[in-house]
Amino acid sequence: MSYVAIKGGSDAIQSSIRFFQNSLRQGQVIGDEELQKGLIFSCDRIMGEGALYSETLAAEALRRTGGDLLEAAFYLRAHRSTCKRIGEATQLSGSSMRILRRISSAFKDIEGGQILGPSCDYVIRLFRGLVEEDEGTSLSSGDPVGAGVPSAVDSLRQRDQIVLLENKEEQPFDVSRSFPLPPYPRSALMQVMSRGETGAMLAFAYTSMRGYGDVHPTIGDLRIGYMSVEFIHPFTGNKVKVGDIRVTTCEAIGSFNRDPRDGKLRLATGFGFCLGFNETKAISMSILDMAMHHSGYSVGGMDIAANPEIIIHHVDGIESMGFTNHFKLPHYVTFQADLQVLLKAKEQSDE
Amino acid sequence: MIADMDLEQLNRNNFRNCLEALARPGNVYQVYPYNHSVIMAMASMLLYPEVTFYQQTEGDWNMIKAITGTTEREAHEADYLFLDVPDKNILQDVKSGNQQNPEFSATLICGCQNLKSGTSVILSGPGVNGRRQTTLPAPVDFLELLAEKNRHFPLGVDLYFLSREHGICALPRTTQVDFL
Amino acid sequence: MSDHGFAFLDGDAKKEIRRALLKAVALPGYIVPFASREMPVARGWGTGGLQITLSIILEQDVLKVIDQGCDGSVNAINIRNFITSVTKVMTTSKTSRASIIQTRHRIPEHELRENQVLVFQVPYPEVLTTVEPDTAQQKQMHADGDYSKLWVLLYEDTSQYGDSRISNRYPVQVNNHFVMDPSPIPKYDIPRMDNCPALQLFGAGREKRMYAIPPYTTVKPLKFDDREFKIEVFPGVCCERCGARDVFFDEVRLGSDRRYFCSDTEFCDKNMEKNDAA
Amino acid sequence: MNREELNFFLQQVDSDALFALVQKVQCCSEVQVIQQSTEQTLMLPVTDPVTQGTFYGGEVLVNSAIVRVNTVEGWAMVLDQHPTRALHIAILDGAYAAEVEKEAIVDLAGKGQKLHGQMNKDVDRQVASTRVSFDLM
Repeated sequence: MSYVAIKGGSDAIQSSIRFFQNSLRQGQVIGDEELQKGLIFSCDRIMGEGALYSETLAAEALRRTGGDLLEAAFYLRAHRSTCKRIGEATQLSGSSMRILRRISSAFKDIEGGQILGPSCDYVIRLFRGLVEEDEGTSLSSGDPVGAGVPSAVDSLRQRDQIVLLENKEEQPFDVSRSFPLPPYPRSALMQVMSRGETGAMLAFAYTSMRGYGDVHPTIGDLRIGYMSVEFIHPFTGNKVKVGDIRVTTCEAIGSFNRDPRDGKLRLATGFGFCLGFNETKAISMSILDMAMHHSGYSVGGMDIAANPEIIIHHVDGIESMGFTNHFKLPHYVTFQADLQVLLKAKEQSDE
Repeated sequence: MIADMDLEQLNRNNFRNCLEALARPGNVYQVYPYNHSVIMAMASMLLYPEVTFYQQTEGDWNMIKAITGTTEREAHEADYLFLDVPDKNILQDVKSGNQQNPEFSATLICGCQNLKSGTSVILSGPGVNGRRQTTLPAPVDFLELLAEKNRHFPLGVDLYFLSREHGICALPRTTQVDFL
Repeated sequence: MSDHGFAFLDGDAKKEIRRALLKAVALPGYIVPFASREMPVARGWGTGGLQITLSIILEQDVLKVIDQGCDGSVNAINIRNFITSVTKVMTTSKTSRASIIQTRHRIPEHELRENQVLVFQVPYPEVLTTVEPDTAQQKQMHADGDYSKLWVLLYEDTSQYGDSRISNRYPVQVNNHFVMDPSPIPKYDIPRMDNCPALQLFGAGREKRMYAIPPYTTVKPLKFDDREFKIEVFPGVCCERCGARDVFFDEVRLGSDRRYFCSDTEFCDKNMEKNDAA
Repeated sequence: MNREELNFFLQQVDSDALFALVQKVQCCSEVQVIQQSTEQTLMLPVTDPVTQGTFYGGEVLVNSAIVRVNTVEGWAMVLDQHPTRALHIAILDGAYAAEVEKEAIVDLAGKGQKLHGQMNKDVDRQVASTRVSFDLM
């Protein structure tokens, strides 16, 4: 009897996988280039949440999953486990970004300028045309932007108006090698969030914006662009550029509070970073960072977003998706036990 | 005068005047009639499927129901009440909201001959620059009952007077009415 | 041009918004829930203001749209373009010429007059949100006139910092009754709401709420009797462009260099014209 | 062009041109593969402006290879999954150091540099066109 069940199951599984793959067959002809360039934001979400930058694998994952972004990110996460980690690239910093888009909501004009870049912010979301487009608008030329534009928050920093939190870590924590215990190191939280699922981060950040917590952020500096990945040439000992990757960074500015260092009043800031172009995620991360690392300003309130315990365990999409879907696994045994308890209780209480 | 306008155009023009009237109690604005009736025009502008109404007036109410999809109700349940004359008995019955949801209250649209004669009053409150002397086309006892209904702000009813000469003037619940 | 009707929204959507608007005017400062529709711009980008404007606008209106006091800001341009594309109404940057002014975060410097409507875009309609996030509780507190949590916040800030830390969205009491959120305008603009000849309407699309201040209505900031309500001041600052003083300024920082310009760009332009004429 | 620039600019040229030059190098010198092209990841440390500390923002997939050209080691690391390209660039890196076909290598990398520059220029022009100009002065 049990033999039959296993065999039946394994046939069914094979057929199910084949059925799944067959149903995505039309997608297999979509080329890498089309996916990487035409579905850039899908690829970027996959790479960001998969915590692995590879456009080739992102495209392949999209094809294999029929565009299920979390499932695709899962492929990238899993692939990481098969690769040797050769080391660290040289430090990436926001100011070294070659900018495609850079805006600040804090100041009207800023050093380096407000650069709208490629953005859907001002698209009127209608299938039918509404706003008449200017005919033949040629691209006006302006001063090139390039790299080395300081963050718009730096001018506040120079005036000593920003809280600089103490850096308590000599080495950044790496959650992919060991998971931290509370109190969670800041770098671990930042790493978990930069790998976090966009929707989860957005939802938690939104609770804080909407009243469960009190972060009312101003976007100090939001930018998308390219950063150079560099490594040390093993035979010359000099820096070598490996390639350019797309990234998003966001610095949010919050309310002011007493700086623990000297008791002076300064503004709080939060930082967001993610692989690929994903402004929603970078903004959400900067808000969560601010909520967790600067004590609340409100009277009362239930600060979900300010609780590192909540954030560190609940923003990873690969984990939450996996667990949510695990409920599809057989729970015959546990449910049978539940029923037994119910029957017993009924006997007692329904007398 | 707007001639031959489509219904939505009629509604938006009438709404704007209605909004102005409510925002500036005592001021008279114009309403463009629908099917020769200003009451019908107000009904067409105000009613839609999610609200209810009561009426005690002449007019093709079946047509209004057909074009707006609105349900007719008893006076004490209705959101909008259309009356030929200010009627104290009906005013007595209408809902005036509750403390949490003061907007769950009735709005009365009362017909009248004109807006120039009637009870002399002084208006004050939001929308009135200081105090304003005017006349209201309703008897004193009606206005006294209205004041009673509006005594416990934010509870209360809002009211429009509509004249046969196509004039509209409003008394939101915030308006203080003193008799001369 | 589109095949959408005048002002984009369908007739019943407008009627629903108009119902809420009339209630809002009759209940100054009270936030009226309404069935906020999806607009083709994102939530949080002015969809509440947009729905109000589209529900009141007429062909003969003259529209002005500003963001942070500026007619030329990208968001203002985008919203203005959308409204004109669905209504074909005339637009202006001149405050005095506009019949409807949709705004985000500022009240124009030029004094408003009767027969003007100021439409505010509102992110947080509920003034109690910072102290009580639960909607049912908030409603009860408004019903009871219980603003004690706001007073506690004000008291704590005052005792610690000498004044409230609320920089914008400063709570105001309307018509001596409801306390409301004036939208994220600076404190500078708060006294200008009081007894204003124009009708002020507030729309929060994402939160599905709207509210209003009728003309000539008292609007007072929440404050202790023995404390002065302090608006933003810019001592010694004048606009680098038009020379104006004692208005609300935009600060522009380029490196360590700080410059100030009128936040209301039309007001600034008008001053320039005056300067030229003189 | 110095040796460190080869790695990036040679990634910009097409694989046929790269292969042709590699064959040329193999004709006249001894090429030995020390480490086949392998898939590896690099951690990406990111500067945290809030603390001036560092955190990891993810990893990047690279392919790297080590070769010996005559007696000189060559190495390359390319972005993403391109094993052959990594091997070829490693050979050219070694050849450059071993003074084999140096001129042709520099020439090819120069082409890559030009291609990359052209691409950047197009993008930069579009970016510059989205700068918001404030009529302030």
